[in-house]
Amino acid sequence: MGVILYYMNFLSLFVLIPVLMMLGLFVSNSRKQIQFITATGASLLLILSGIITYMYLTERAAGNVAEMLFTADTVWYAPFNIHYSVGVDGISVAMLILSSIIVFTGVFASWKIDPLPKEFFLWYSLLSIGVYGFFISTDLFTMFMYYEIALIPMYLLIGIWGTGRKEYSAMKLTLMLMGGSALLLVGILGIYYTSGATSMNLLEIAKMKIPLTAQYYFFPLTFLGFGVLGALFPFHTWSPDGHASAPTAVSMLHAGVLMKLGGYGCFRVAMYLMPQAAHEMAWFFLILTGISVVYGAFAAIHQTDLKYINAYSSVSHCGLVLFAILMMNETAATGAILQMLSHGLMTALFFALIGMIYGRTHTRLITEMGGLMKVLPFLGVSYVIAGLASLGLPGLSGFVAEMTIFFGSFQHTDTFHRVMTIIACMSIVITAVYILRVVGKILFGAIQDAHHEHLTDATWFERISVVTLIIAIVAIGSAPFWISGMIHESVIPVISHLAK
Amino acid sequence: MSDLLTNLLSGPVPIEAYLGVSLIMFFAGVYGFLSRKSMLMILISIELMLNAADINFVVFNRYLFPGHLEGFYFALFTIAIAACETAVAIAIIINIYRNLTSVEVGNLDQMKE
Amino acid sequence: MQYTLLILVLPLLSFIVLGLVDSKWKPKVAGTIGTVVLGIITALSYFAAWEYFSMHRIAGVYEKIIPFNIEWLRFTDYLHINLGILLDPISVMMLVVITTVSFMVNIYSLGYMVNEKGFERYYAFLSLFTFSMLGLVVATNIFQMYIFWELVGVSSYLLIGFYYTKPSAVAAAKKAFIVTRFADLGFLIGILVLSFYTKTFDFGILTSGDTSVFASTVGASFMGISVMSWALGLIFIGGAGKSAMFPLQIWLPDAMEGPTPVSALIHAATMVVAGVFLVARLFPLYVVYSPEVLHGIAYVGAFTSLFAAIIACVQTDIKRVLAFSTISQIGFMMVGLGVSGNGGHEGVGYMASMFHLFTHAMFKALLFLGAGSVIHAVRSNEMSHMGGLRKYMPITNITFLIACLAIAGIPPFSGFFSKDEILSACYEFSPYMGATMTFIAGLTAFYMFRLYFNIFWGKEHKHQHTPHESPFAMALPLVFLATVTVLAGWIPFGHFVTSDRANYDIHLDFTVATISVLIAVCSITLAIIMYRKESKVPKRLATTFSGLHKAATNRFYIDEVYIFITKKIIFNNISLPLAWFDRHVIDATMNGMAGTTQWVSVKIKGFQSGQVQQYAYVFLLGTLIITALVLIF
Amino acid sequence: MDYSSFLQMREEFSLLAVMVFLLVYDIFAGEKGLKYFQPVALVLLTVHTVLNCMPRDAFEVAGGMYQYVPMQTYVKSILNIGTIIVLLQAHKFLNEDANRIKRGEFYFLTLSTLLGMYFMISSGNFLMFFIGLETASIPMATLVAFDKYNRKSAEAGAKYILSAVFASSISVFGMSLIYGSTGTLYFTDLATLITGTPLQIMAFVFFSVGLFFKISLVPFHLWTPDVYEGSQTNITSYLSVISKGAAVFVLFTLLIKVFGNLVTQWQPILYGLAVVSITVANVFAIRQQNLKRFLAFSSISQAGYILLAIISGSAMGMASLVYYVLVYMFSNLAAFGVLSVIENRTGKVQMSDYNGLYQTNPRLSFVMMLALFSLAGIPPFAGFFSKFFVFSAAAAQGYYVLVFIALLNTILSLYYYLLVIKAMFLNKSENPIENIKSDFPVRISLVVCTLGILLVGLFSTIYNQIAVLSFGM
Repeated sequence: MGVILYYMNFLSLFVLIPVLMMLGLFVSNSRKQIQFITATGASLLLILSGIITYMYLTERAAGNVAEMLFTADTVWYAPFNIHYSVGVDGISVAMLILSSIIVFTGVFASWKIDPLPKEFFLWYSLLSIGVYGFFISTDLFTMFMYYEIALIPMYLLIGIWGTGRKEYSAMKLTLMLMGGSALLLVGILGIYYTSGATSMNLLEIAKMKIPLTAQYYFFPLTFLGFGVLGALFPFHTWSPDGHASAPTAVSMLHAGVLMKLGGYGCFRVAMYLMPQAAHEMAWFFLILTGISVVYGAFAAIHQTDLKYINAYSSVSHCGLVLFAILMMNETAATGAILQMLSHGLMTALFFALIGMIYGRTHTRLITEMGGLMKVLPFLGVSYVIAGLASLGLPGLSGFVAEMTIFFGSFQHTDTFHRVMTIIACMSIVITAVYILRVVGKILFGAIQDAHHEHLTDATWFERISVVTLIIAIVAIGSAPFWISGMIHESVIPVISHLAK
Repeated sequence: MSDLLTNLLSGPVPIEAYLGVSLIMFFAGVYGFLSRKSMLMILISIELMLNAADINFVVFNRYLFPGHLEGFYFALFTIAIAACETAVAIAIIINIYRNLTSVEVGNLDQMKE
Repeated sequence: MQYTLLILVLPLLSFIVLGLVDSKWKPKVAGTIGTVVLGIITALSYFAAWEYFSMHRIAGVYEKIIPFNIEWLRFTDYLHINLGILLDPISVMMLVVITTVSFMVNIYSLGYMVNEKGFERYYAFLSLFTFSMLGLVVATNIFQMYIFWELVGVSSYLLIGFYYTKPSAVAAAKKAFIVTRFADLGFLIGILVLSFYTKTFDFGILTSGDTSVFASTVGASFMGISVMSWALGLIFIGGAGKSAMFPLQIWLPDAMEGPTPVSALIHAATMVVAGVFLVARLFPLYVVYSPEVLHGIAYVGAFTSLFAAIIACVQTDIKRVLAFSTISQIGFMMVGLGVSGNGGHEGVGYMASMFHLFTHAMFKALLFLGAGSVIHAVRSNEMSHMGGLRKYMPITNITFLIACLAIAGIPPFSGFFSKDEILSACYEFSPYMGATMTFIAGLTAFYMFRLYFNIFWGKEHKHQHTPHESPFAMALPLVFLATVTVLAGWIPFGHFVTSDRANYDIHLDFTVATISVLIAVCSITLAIIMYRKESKVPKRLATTFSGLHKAATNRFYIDEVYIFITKKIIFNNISLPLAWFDRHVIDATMNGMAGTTQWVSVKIKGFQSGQVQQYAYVFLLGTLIITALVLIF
Repeated sequence: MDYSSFLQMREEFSLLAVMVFLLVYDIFAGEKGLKYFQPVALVLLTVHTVLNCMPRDAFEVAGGMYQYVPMQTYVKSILNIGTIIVLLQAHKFLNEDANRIKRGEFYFLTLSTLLGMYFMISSGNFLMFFIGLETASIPMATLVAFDKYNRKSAEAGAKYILSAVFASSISVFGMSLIYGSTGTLYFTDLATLITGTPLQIMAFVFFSVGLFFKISLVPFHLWTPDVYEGSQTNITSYLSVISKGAAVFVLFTLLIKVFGNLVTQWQPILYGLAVVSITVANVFAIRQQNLKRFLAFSSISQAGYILLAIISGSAMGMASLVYYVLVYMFSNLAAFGVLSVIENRTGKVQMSDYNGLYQTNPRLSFVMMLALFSLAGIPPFAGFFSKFFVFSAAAAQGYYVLVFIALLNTILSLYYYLLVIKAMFLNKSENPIENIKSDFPVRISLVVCTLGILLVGLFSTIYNQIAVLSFGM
């Protein structure tokens, strides 16, 4: 392992730890062992993300102004100029924190997963490999590879451990995301070959100038490719079905982190590498994302399944991410990253809670629940907090992110962009409508079903999961300056590249 | 009419005539392959196709590149290979007959779609 | 004055502590903690007020003091959100009002809520509310105000929905939140527009009178209206939402589903005047850059006031009467601001509005607490279940009467002074406005005494338990607030709070005063005739004006309009079709692609016929087609 | 004439030696000795593979009839390994009572086809090529019809031999026209003599369909599913991997070496064929219930992907192609290996039979899943890398639209691969296949395949080695 680290840099620990987890799981044979391995691994990852953050901030404070820190580069496939190159900036660090928190909480949320716990966590670890790898990569190939690695475990995770129309949803999700990755691959190949770069490294390609005509072809492809994962209208329909059917931890990880790969990729790859086309074509995608934002929110109002509500809400919130990056200014982009972080956390919290509630009531239909606050006070209160975060209550993360986006977007000098911003703002009211509707229906009022009288509140592992997420949400929401500063500083190079 | 006939009979045969024959043979073979019901007939049709190619080789060699022997040799090898093919094919057809008591190609339809 | 930070921090801590321990402590302990904390910050506020107002004025005006200001979040180089404390006359006055009422309500709740489940939760929420409201009024910048604005909204939501098992309470909470949220959208967009042009959130810079800040707004307009009007108009929508101005007033009457002390604190004294405070805070901008919006505010205020007063005359739920009365009185304050100019005598409306805010907070809180006391005694909100209670509840009776007199504008109670100033400002603005407001003042007197007599006089209702006076914890705040109500009128308010922070001597306009007092007295007399003893007059009036009566009872069907818009239009005609569209068009397209492929797959299976001759045929055809294509092209 | 230069054809001679030895062994060894027939054969083959795995410098034998370039060593090694894996998987089948007596023949026939492919790969003359081609395909027909008493097998054999001969007739006819228009059959001479006259173009098309048939591109693929279904599973896997792999390599070399001047003609042809092959095969595949037919269509579409590498016509394309064949071999043989284990034991090949396989046979399902994911091009399995490189090679030449179409098709292919995975992992079955304890050789083969799938992509050395040589093509 030392040798590997020597070649691959300690950032690769983010990938290695899940790999070791997988190996450990392979040989484990009791639930105790499985739990031990996964909990240890997830905790290590969480600690590691803390260390990375600390190191990153110290390094920056020490005056290191490189665009990416802790970079390492090993030639992998020399003929194609494919390198295994890693590196992080503030954005990736933020995403790593997010991933670690959610992987950690996901483990606890599926503490008693049944059946086949071993297989579940094997796939779960593979999924997290994809996620982590994507965020530490700076090479287009490895990014794409990790992106796809993250896709495929979804099929089995949903298909085997899911609920409802799981087979249909799993297939749909996998195929649609695969479609996205098809667009993406053409885009990536196009970027690489037309740029004339001698490396697939993002930073190297960014130095080259891709011909404008090529940008016109490959920008939309790349953006759409990532956009599918970011639930861009009209390619979002995998999200409601997929999330509704997925098991708790998978919904959490998928909505919480995987969908962020889309936004991150759009920003890091599509826009960063093809700034001219981004400028020319932003209006079109702005309209699409604007539709996502409002449409998702409206569609959520009418759902009755908790997970569907949350899935549509994710469409709306993730639409906001893409919306913000298309504004192409520092503030909006910072907001977008914050929104990824914030949405990741709160949607994970939502899905965790929904999973826990479902595990008790065996229904997710809001019409069949009511008055749960009385019997499940912990889960109830947590749900309210998640809801408030989602509708943008100050002090919780959603507010910080959304406001940064709105204010950033509104700084755009073009009236069209400002009008779009105002339209996007409307989503916050609609969000309030559906969140409160749900909270009112399921938590408040009288208990609907006599079986619900004797439900038991959250167990300790569920509490760990929920409390961790809430702490993160509150921390970002009430002290946003440091994380916002960290992100802002890293957004600047990208935006200034876009401005050229 | 009679002049032409005389020319053809007395003068050297033009290469076009050979090629015409080989082409006709080839497509006769193709037609036979597509239209015959018996597998044996189909096999004979294939022989026609291969022999058409052989004629081509020989004729080209004789007329166009008289200094070499490549075409002749190729024809010889093809004949040998055709014999192998026929042998194997006949064996398989016999096997089919054992299984189906028929050598009609239309009966080979157990696997489709 | 760094210690003012404590005023914010203590209630927050109290909220966190009470929220986290939840029901692990005894209810009494939680209540005591909440109340003690409130007591401390009340004292601190008083001290701060004393210290602030006893400072020397510089060039005749009170200075703005910012004892604490940190950067919380940076958007751009010039737009950054600070969290801080801004002390100027109105914020200091608000500190006093909020802490006082909140303290009283905390004490009162010790008695009122003692048997409720979730007592700790209640105190936690109260602390949260107090924290948010205080943060709102001391905000140094408009964005901080927005932050606390939202927090206030959410505490209101939580408190209205305190009885969460009661569907009506849940619905009311939801309604309150969504309606104000909708209004906040206006506020937010207003901030967006304002900050886009002025490049700052800071109140200090915005209201400094420095025109260079607004340089970029000159000539900038959107759809024919100047951007400043847009910005300020939109910001006012936010204020209108919180302050229940027409047509966003619908949430307030329903908000009475919350515990009565909460109604007293949030929905009478403090939160609902946030809109007024907002307009007052940005008053220099309104006056200079968009007087037409300011006038619009006056008209909206006047209409709301009239509208609410009419409805209040026919409501039978005592808390709803008070709610409509609150709306009406806030209308007064809005009118006061709307008709005001800047500085000196011009600015009397501003001063009066703030004065009315102050006095209203006291007497309206008193009214609500009194009503709470009554409800506590008879366990019902309906007037028909009351009557003749004066015998059983003397303290409540007297204090309630004082409050009624104050709101009716009878000298020497505080309401008289503040309302009178508003009226005279209105007359200066336009006689019609003055007359309208005087008429509304008369209506106020009428419905308040209708309320009073229905509760404490009239025919006695048969009670299951004999009503009795409230415990000490509840009576104490009543007495305290009554005292304030009696005395507050004599405060030389113009010395403290004016539009330009300079000194202004209040002088009563006797013509206006006389007229209004006369009208008030007449109205009261009418009320005495109609309601002191059982009489047939009200019923006859109701049948005579049955249309109006019915409309007013049903609050002029505004709620129905909203339900129509939300249920029928948004829910059924936008959301439902969208959800359908999503499933049956977009999703179906995706599924359709898959389905088409399957269909094609089935259709072309004959291609693979199993016939070797056909295979050869296709083979040959393929060869020939390729040859032909290659040779042709 | 110096015959010693013939000895440079080391691979062929070595293989021939093995074959002859096995033939003699089979005939003369007693009942006891025959027990060890298979181990001996496999050991010998392994030795043969190891001995011949190092590339040498390019050379010519027999006046250019036989041309060697280093890359051929890799291709031949891949074929060797593939053959060994197939033979390992066939171990069980050949040990059945009915087949025991035919073992020698099976080996001899298989190795004959392999020898034919060797010659086909190394040929420098159309005569040599043709002989190689036929040596590879005629014994193959007997292999397909190996199971004499099975009607399906007989039918498949007949279909194969008829189609194959038909194809080679056309091909030979094409060769004759090439000869007629140029006067030579040597590749090196042809490269300059082929100038693009219409006759030559027609001749080229006629000739190349013979190879298209072998690679089974649409519309020359129709025999494939039937033959795959009918023949014994191990033979199917041999047919789908080894025979196809050799053919694509030869196609590439011929197109570059001989028909380089016709590049403007053959590129659009391959373009069209690639699109049609991938799409049609995928559309057919989604409906297949018989897993052997299913894999047949899958292999047709895989062949279409390989065409992308050929179209690029570059050194990168060459390397990608060889790499693709390697990865494809591991993946497909893993899939077929599992298939054959189950079919040999239970006779079940329908997809519905596989329902709930994971419950009873987790390892087999796991290997199958890896294989399918690799075929579908999912990282971190080798299939992802090979697909990426093929696409990359095509994209480097500007074929973005083609890459895009191919990629859209990967969605479709993922769909049907997932169907199998769904059957194994998701579906429940009342009557699942019982737990199968596969025998040792099969296990080795599956482990080798699994390792190949897992490691060939992650360790770049293999590709880099191939790439180094591809510049010499």
